[in-house]
Amino acid sequence: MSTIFGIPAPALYGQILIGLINGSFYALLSLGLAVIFGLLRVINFAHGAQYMLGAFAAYLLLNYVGIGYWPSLMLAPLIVGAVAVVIERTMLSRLYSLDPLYGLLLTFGLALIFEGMFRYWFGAAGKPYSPPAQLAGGVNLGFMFMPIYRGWVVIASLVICLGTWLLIEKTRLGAYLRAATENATLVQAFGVNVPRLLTLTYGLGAALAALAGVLAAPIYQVSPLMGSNLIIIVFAVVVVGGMGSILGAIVTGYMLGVLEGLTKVFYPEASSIVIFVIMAIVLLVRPAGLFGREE
Amino acid sequence: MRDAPLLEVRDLNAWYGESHVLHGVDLDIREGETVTLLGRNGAGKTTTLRAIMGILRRREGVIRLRGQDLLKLPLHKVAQAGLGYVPEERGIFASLNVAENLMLPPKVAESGMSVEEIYRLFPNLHERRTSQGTKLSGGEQQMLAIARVLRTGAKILLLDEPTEGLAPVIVQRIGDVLVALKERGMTILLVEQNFRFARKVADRFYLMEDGRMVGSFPGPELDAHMDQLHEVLGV
Amino acid sequence: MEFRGFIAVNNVTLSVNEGTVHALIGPNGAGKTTVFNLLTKFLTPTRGQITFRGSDITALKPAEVARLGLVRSFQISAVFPHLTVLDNVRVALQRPSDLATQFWRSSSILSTLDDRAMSLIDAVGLSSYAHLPAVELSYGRKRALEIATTLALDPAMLLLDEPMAGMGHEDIGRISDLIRRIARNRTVLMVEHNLNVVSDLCDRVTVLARGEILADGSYDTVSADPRVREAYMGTEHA
Amino acid sequence: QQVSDNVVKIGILNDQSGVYADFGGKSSVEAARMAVQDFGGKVLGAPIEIVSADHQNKPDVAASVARQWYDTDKVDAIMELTTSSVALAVQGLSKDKKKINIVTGAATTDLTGKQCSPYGFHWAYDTHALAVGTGGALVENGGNKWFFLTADYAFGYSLENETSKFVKSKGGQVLGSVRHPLSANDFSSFLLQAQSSGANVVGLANAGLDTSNAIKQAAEFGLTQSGQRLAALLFTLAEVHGLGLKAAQGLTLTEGWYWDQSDENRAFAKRFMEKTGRMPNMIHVGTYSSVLQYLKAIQKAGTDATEPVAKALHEMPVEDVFAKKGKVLPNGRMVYDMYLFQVKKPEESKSEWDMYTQLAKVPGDDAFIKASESGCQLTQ
Amino acid sequence: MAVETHYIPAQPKARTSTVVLGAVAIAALLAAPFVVYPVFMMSILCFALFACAFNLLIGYVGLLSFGHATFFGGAAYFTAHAVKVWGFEPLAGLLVGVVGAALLGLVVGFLAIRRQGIYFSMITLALGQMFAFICLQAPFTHGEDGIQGVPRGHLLGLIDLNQPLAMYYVTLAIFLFGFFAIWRIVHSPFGNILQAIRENERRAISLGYRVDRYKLGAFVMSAALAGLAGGTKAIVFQFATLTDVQWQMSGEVILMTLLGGIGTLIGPVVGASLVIALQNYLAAYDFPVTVLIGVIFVICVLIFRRGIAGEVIELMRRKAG
Ligand SMILES: Nc1ncnc2c1ncn2[C@@H]1O[C@H](COP(=O)(O)OP(=O)(O)OP(=O)(O)O)[C@@H](O)[C@H]1O
Ligand SMILES: Nc1ncnc2c1ncn2[C@@H]1O[C@H](COP(=O)(O)OP(=O)(O)OP(=O)(O)O)[C@@H](O)[C@H]1O
Ligand SMILES: [Mg+2]
Ligand SMILES: [Mg+2]
Repeated sequence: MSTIFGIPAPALYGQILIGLINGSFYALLSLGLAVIFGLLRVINFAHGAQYMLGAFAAYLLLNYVGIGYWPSLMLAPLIVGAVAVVIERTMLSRLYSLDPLYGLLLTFGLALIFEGMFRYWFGAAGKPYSPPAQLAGGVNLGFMFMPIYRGWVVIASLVICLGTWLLIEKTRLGAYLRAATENATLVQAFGVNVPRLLTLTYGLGAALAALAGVLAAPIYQVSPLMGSNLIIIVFAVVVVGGMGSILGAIVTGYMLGVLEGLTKVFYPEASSIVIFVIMAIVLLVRPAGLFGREE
Repeated sequence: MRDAPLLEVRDLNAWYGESHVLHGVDLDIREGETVTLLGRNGAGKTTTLRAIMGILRRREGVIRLRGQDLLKLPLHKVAQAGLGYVPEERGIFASLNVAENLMLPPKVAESGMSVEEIYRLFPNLHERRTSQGTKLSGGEQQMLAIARVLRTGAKILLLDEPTEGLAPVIVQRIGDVLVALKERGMTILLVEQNFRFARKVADRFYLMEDGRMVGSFPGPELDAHMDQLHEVLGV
Repeated sequence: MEFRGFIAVNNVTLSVNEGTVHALIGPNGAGKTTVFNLLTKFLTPTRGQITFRGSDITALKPAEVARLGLVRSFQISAVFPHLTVLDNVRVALQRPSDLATQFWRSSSILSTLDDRAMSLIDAVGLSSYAHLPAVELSYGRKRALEIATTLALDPAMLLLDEPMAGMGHEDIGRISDLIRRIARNRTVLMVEHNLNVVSDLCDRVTVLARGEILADGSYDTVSADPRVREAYMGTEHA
Repeated sequence: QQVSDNVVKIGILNDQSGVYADFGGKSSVEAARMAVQDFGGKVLGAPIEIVSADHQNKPDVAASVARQWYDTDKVDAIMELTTSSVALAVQGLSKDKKKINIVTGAATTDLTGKQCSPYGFHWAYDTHALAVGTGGALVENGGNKWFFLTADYAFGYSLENETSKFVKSKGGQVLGSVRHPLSANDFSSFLLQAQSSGANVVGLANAGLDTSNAIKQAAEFGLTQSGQRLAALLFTLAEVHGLGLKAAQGLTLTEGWYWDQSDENRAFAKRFMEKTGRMPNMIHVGTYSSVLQYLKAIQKAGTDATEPVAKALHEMPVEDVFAKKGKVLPNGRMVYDMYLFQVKKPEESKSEWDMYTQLAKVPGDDAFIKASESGCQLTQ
Repeated sequence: MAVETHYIPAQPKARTSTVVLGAVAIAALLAAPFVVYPVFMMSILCFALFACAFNLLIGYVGLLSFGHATFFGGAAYFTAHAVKVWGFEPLAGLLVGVVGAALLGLVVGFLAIRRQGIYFSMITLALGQMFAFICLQAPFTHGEDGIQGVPRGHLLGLIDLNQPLAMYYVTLAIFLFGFFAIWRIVHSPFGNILQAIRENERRAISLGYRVDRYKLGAFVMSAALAGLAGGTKAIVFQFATLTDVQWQMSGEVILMTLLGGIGTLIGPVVGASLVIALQNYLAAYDFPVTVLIGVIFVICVLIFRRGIAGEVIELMRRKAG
């Protein structure tokens, strides 16, 4: 059996594949974060909480309303997106003219509230959620046992990422949004309904987070804390990719997933900070991130 | 109905935060007319434009476009009603390239200039169309800011010092453009320091001082009012 | 100077003699501001050399260039918005008077700079706004403030990027006088589109077009050059 | 006067809102109240009061609450003390202040080892007991080749080290281990390494959400199907319930108490259930027991002064719903029997909380370190 | 990124009232341990100093550091180690903490100040995470147990810090020293230049200021003062643990500063007092602490954007005309 750095090659393939799967979550979450940051200049600290809300929405829909996984995949993002729209209308929209710091602080506060309330209601240990019957089980790939559900996650996230990217980069919408982040008043003075645009964008970003949450529910415990640690990593992903660059967020998400996976093999203790090491190096060498535009 | 003003401003007051800047400004612009606001630095010219556009929200008085009250409209509706604005600080977007900047404002009517026409008018923009908006030279940014509203088909242009920082040839060209636009029936409210330029295009002048209108006269009578200009502008 | 393949300034050889007012004019996008950025090291030249008073400054950092006495103003106004007019000027006065790094002393010692600051502010006609935060000034006055701040450094050489842009007639007169006055024992290199000012003030004019020098000489020689008329002046400035 | 300030105040200090909120949390406070009620509400004629606080897993919050309790609020003893850093900090403080503290929620053996206190007691489990229970007993049950998933901090290491020791002493092998960061979320990579290691037991030397996620994902990757057993080194009923039997089935773990072990236990659990809506785990019942025993000690000493009460606590046997024939070692360690459990399959379970099958009993004397070997200065 | 702060120049007529207010505040602080529980007060003073040090950066240089826990917690470890393991006298131990924090500040600052805005925050966050990782791994920090049982000892061999009152007054003295150091820095010629740099960095460069040195200087000062706070905390509480170096701590200090008022001298003190008081008093209530803190956060951002102190100062300024 061939080995690479003392690790059997098939085991390494397995690890790379796993890294890619985790990367899907990073990509999906950082996508939403990048959309919100890139377009609203708000660092959405509530993103982790919205991801958690998505997972809980799925859990609650199943256990209290009897709605299963597939409809939840649509419904949960809608619900969370609607909540986000309300947040944007009533709170965030007042902060656009200020330093981005305030958006960060507001969403940080909201994250504390959501997480605290859910912990209060549901406890910290988390709730179970099973994958849909169609996706249960796994296949043996020879070098590893691959749960079918994880395969589905990779495919779903790729499709969503691509779709969002096309929506934003290839339509006029993207130009409006980018311009509005710089000078919303002027864009509005050109006749664009900027407030509505921003509301929808925030809703979309949050819905993406919720979607990731539903996808994650069958894999991780549905727990009030599931997003709180993730947010900071995902945020690093966005920064490495280049803040505001949608493509950067996606590519970096997958890439860092793999890198983190490899770290888990070679120096597992450091797997939690490998992303930060990479972020520090990237920012020192390429200040605007891998795909960012220097300003 | 050539006499009913297209844009009518009555007793306009405006504030920046607590400070009261416009004190009862009256202004009429008839359809197809080019009106120039003159005044020293800090007289309130920019503020007048910003208040009309609704960019400055704290204002009182009457602003009517064809009888429709603009004061209550949300900002984007003002633009949709046909007002095009070229801000003093140009407002070029760094995150968009030149072409994207140009294409950014949605069309409000079909009568705007085509992109080819615009590029013919400002060859610099064509040459630099893929570079980042704010990487343009100061003058090129000014051209872009003007070009941007010409595309939209806005019927009334509010131009804040459009010739600032432009080379004399370009100033001359812009003068020609304004004259051409006028012939097409465009209505223009111009703020200008360079009145050698302004006299070429203006049908009427308004004089501002300390947030008030202190005089108004038809374009051809400019020479007759030189004394007043001297006093207000220090020419 | 090359921006991602676009050559903005090419092969410009420009020498400014000490004690003169030198104008740099040319069509928009000719590369005038870029030249300023190169001289003050806000940009690094792809090729070439810059010497100031005999010493090579090509490799220096922007702040170092300024410390040697080569100071610029910006085309798009650059003030410290939330400082008052007086404080804006004082910030500039602080550096040459070594009142900048002391973190253990009270800032009240800065009042020793007030007289000089006020006389500069007065010179640009802003004395009645001295205690207003700079954001609240109208555009033209911000430009005037910027010139006062630049002058406060008492530089050996001043680079003024369109100092008159956005100013009213009265101020143009005032600033012209001021520049004339300070130019008696200093060197000034200015970019300006107002040809009255150029002809009035400048000893020598260099015309830049498409990143290269088109003409060079006194205002009269330059303005007689048909190429300059075509590229820059247009027909009206005869 | 026998009782200081005419009231006996007991402080329950633990994590009520963070990762360990289910582990002990508010239900522990309820358990303490039950003990007071069962004791009769008064001791030596003085009323008994329970106060509680959420230390949010911050040692400095815990320390300042504890100081304030001792200095101004007339609290006589502090109990529960989830998480090691908090327990060590409060025990250190209590030692200085000459006050009694009884730990049920923290695992580190240092509490009765290097950092022991004459007034400090460790009541429920500790890392050693968990290691003996799961490590030792499981080898005897056929799990002889181990691979560890270890949380990358002191608690994880000591669990892994001690467990390895017992695995080896029983003739088992440790094939390897991988250290994962705290709150790792995704364990698939580590599980894959465990899977390819050839071990037949995967030991989870971590806690809380980490353990839950590891177990859930192990099920997903078919670890148990491929013949491996999962052994959670620190896991309790509360968390098994949160995970669900579907994911947790087959898991082995060590706990010091289970509600379905006897009529007495069932009766206690029923009362507890009525108050809190959940079944108790060993931390809850341990807290109940520690409060009860503390009150008994006051009764016996005839005062609530620290020295005599501590002496009584050291001398008295523990005999209640939590511990049978329990005894307290000179280093403060309460010794009682632990049990190795296996989580039932969903189809075996008859009710919501019917989750464990008992595999083995670990006698207290085997489960806990002897006082003389603990490294505690007081015993040398 | 120009933080919307409200720099209020010291007005001559406000001088006397400031002096009076200051005297009252100091008198209150001197009397506090007889009214309020001393350890609680000490905890407030430590965090208040930490928040003030942080505010020096955000409020006066406009740099949002997301890794200030590194200096606070790092110094706590250094001091704890020096006092406990090396047997240093408390003041010397504090010095070790402060110097250590300043050195960390030099390294972090050197790497971070070359970036602006959010990128600056991210680099400080990244380096902070790395430092937290080192603290988790390094043997001398004792992992998640932390360094426990740090002796308070005798200050200069004379004053017994095990006496709560002695410890309190020493802490108060340290706090006042730090607070006035910050006050001095802010209202110094150096502080003026920092302000100018924050307002318009390019312009400051063009005036000949070596901006990076000023920023680095401010960063190191802020780190050293945060270290002073952290070291003091280690001695007061007698332990140093991981909580102090984790990013949540960096977040908390932002909260305190924001709550009190960014860019006001007294703001961080007010904010820190409030947060610490909430954490301590709410500990005993059923309601989850984090939710309440979240609510306060939201309210502050939406309504009291200047922070509590900032709003009060603004109110007084308006009254004064
Ligand atoms: N953002 C602001 N905040 C407060 N006051 C302002 C602000 N902008 C302008 N002002 C004040 O409003 C008055 C009018 O300014 P305005 O910009 O309208 O003048 P202007 O006539 O356009 O002058 P310029 O020719 O210099 O552009 C001035 O006194 C100015 O100081
Ligand atoms: N940072 C940059 N990146 C790319 N292109 C640039 C950059 N800065 C300037 N340019 C381009 O270089 C050319 C010269 O610009 P410059 O600003 O020097 O012109 P200028 O002579 O000052 O013109 P104006 O009179 O309009 O201010 C312009 O075409 C501009 O688009
Ligand atoms: Mg203006
Ligand atoms: Mg220029």
